[in-house]
Amino acid sequence: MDDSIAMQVTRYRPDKNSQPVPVDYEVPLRTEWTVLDGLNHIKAEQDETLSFRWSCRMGICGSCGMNVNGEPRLTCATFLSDYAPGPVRVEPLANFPVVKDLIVDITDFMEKLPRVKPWIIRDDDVTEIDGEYIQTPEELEAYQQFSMCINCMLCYAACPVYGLDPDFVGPAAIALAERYDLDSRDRGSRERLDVLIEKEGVWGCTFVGECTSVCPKHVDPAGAIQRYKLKAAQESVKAFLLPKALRR
Amino acid sequence: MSEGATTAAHDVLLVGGGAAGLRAAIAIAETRPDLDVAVVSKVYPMRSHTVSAEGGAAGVMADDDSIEEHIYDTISGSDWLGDQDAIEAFVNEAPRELLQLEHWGCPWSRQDDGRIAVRAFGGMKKMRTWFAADKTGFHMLHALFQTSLKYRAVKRYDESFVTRLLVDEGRVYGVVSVELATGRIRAITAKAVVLATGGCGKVFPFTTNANINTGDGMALAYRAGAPLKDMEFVQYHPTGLPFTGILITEATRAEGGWLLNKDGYRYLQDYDLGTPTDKPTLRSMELGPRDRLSQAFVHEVEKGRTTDSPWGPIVHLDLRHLGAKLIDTKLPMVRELCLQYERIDPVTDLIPVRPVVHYMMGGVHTDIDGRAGLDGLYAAGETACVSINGANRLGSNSLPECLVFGARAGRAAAEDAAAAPAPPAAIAAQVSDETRRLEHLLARDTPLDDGVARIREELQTTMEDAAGIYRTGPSLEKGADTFQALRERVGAVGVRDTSPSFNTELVAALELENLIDIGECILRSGLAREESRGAHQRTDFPKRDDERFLVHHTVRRDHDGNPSVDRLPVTITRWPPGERTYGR
Amino acid sequence: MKFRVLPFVWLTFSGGGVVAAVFLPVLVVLLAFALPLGWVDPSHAHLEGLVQSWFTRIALFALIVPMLVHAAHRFRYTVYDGLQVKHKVLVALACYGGAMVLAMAAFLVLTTV
Amino acid sequence: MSAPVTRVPSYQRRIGVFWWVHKRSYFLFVMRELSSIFVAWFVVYLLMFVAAVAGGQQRYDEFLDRATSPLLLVVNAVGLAFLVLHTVTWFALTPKAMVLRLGGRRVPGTAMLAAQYVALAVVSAFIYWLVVKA
Repeated sequence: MDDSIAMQVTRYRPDKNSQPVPVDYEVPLRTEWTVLDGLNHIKAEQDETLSFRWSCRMGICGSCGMNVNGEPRLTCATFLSDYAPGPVRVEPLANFPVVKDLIVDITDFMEKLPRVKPWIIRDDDVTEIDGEYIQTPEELEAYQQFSMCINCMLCYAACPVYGLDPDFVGPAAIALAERYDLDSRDRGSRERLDVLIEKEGVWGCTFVGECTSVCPKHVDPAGAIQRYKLKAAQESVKAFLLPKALRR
Repeated sequence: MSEGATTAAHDVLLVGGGAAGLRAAIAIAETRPDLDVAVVSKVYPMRSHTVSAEGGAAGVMADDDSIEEHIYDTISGSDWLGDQDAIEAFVNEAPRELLQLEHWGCPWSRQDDGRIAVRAFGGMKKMRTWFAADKTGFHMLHALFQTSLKYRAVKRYDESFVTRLLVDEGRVYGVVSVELATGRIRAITAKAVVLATGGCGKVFPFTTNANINTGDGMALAYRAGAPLKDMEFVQYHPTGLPFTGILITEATRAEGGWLLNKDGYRYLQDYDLGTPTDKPTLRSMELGPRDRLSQAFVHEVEKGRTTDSPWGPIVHLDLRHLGAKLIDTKLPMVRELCLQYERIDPVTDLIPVRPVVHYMMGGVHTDIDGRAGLDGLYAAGETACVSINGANRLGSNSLPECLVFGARAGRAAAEDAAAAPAPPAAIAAQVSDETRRLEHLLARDTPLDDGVARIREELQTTMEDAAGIYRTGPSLEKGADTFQALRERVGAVGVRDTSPSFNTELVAALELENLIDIGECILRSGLAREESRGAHQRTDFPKRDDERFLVHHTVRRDHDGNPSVDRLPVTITRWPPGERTYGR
Repeated sequence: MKFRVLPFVWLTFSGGGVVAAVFLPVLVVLLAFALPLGWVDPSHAHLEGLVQSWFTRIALFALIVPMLVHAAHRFRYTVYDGLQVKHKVLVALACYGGAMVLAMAAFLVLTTV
Repeated sequence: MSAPVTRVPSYQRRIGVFWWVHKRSYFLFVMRELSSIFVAWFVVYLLMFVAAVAGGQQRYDEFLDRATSPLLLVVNAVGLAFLVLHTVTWFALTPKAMVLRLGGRRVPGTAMLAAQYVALAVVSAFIYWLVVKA
């Protein structure tokens, strides 16, 4: 193995560049080093001004997502040695506006998330808690995979529909809606369906399926979106065919 | 960032968006919907370090368990330095908080009949640790964050870094913050401020803590004149992955994992922690407390019974006998992390581990309702020291601590805010001072041969050498001397990145100021405690000394800017100090 | 429950997708290759009998309409995303309008043969 | 909870018209979507066939004649390839889009996939029998 590897990092400094430009660096290549370690090495030893987000470096906080050789990845869980002999191309996550260097603006997602009501909705109003809601391991398993989303935004970066139509609610938010729908403690699926049945809800999705393939936590947003379409269709047909009294 | 500061005003301001901060926000939104609440966090709330907690959250639930036993375990775990009134309140309220979280959607692992499952944990006499597989913190944080979205009245300032508390005549009136994306300096006034910024693991080189854990809240309070408490007590977690420091949860041992030295020998039996059994025994061997296990590791190194690795000596954690099925259902993340970062599979391979800085028992001195040393100032979570953890925290007590004391601080802050005076004119001057200071930092040229990253690295190594698992008077003195030199360099360092937008170098420079203050407090408190208790082990004073040191140390900044250490009595109600025994 | 037309369009699109996946390949192999190239040789009379049957005609119509909706719906999004044509209303009108014209043509052909 | 809205100055990247040629999965996706053109074409072709058959022996023979022209053969061959792509991808996506439960148990994706191919075989055999044998 070579003892160093080239990293081509896309940089954008709003006070200096009119558009993002690639800059080449050379970093030590060590088996245990991730792309994030490479970036930290650049920041510590070569250029302090390089900006990127990171925190937990164990693949759970969701802040270090970037496009590595064109693929959205968590850089703390992507090893430099997998790209030897290089170069490794590191760019900000696709489909989001770039604030600086490798940092993108995810305000749009933060505004969309509350719209799908990702919290437990009940019809009973419990004020005094005297015990847990019973939930069997099977009922837990039904939504567990959808509860693994770390909001890392890789799925948005992989989704061409979101890139082309920023109104689209998008994969992670819809997967989280599905997470609560599938939760046996929740009664809010109708409310969420009312949001997602709108045209910027699930209908923009053309099932590219890339959101699911890039998800580092094996959540299946593509599946969730398709199931929502089916649910919306079933409910619509029911509403259309059945008299009011028989619905639900 | 030259247009000067913009201003916003709220009733209660929460600094930090992890478990404690969000729990406080929801508590206020629920109990006082008339109040205007805001959360300011330097990362998006779901990135907060709560997300990394793995093993679980303790709360008395099982029929064979009792409040009394959880209290006793916590007190003896703290080596009798925890305040017993606080511990009682904590243990009493933890189950309700955990149930509340269940009602908010936290996917707790379940028994076959659908009731909450509990697991064993280190230093706990009964199985009382609630868990969501081994991603408990992640699930708790996301449940709290998503639930918080329901309360539209709660404002958020995401990715805003708080640089200073606004204080006039002993009362806190808000903060000055930098909005990272734009570099805009913003004064946010509030009638009460709750600090919930988490721990300070980044004071050390090798830590399970995230990059963001730079002791910001502690440093803010300290610089504003509030005392910190129990700062000499830094917890090493016995099982971190070498190189990365990634945490391998204590739940691995609770589920039956063994710690082996290079001879494949369960060495803990040599350190008064009981005798090995095939199935895990509560409060024994691998289920002993973290301080004792980390100390045993150091002795194994001294005896030459550890394995060498490129990152220093290691021992092995053996899960192979647990089988793939148990590992996949109860410890899936451990397997994931090992496969990813060590390229080994715990189902068939031994996991290399070593102790790693994990948790700060000390923090902003508060009372049982989170009141810190200044009017209108509150703290909760790892930032705070109530103290329930004393000289050593038991695993799975920290998550419920965030909930119990987050809610308490939130409610108390809300009451306070309802009656608090409006901010005085004097704070405007502080805002312009702070704005000038930040602008000066940006404009200052950094010495060519120095920089934030270099100083931080030296600071961290100094801390490791001076105040590791074992300390001595001379090691602490030497560290404190080195800090004098480091402080001068911190004062001279500037930033090369001059752009206002997302200036991570500026943030790192400001964090470095926090690290140096906190590091110094740790060293000074450690020097003052001439005994060994819990996580504070002095080889020059190897015994616990209740005569002289059954007290908290508070550390406050004196008029010359130096830390001055004082004593504060420990609250002892019903449980007189006794011997800490495990495995017998 | 809000009434929205999109769920119905999507349902038809999906039905059409199934039909196109299950029924169309064999029809194409037969009508575009096997018959013209003489791999099989059913008599004209047999085929005439087949298409004259009301069963066949109704079945064909029931298969064709969802397939047209399927094609129109899919093509519409391909034009939006693949070609980035931003005149959304125009594209939708052209696609679904085209499908409707073809459906009417199908109706004419199937009722007059 | 709501974040105070502050629009951040940022650089908006543009997506080129040929975004889908740079990545295999995107390219396959666009090809899959373009199968819609050939589905429409084969519907037209099917109608022409029906009209020709109904128009008598002579029009039917003319139809077959035209169908053997190289151009039409090529178009139909390409079309069939796209159609096969449609069938394969459609079947593959069905288990992902639908959760079928039988007796409280989730039907595994492979079973659903297999069932679809069985359906394809049965339908194909039936239509072959209808056109050629019956």
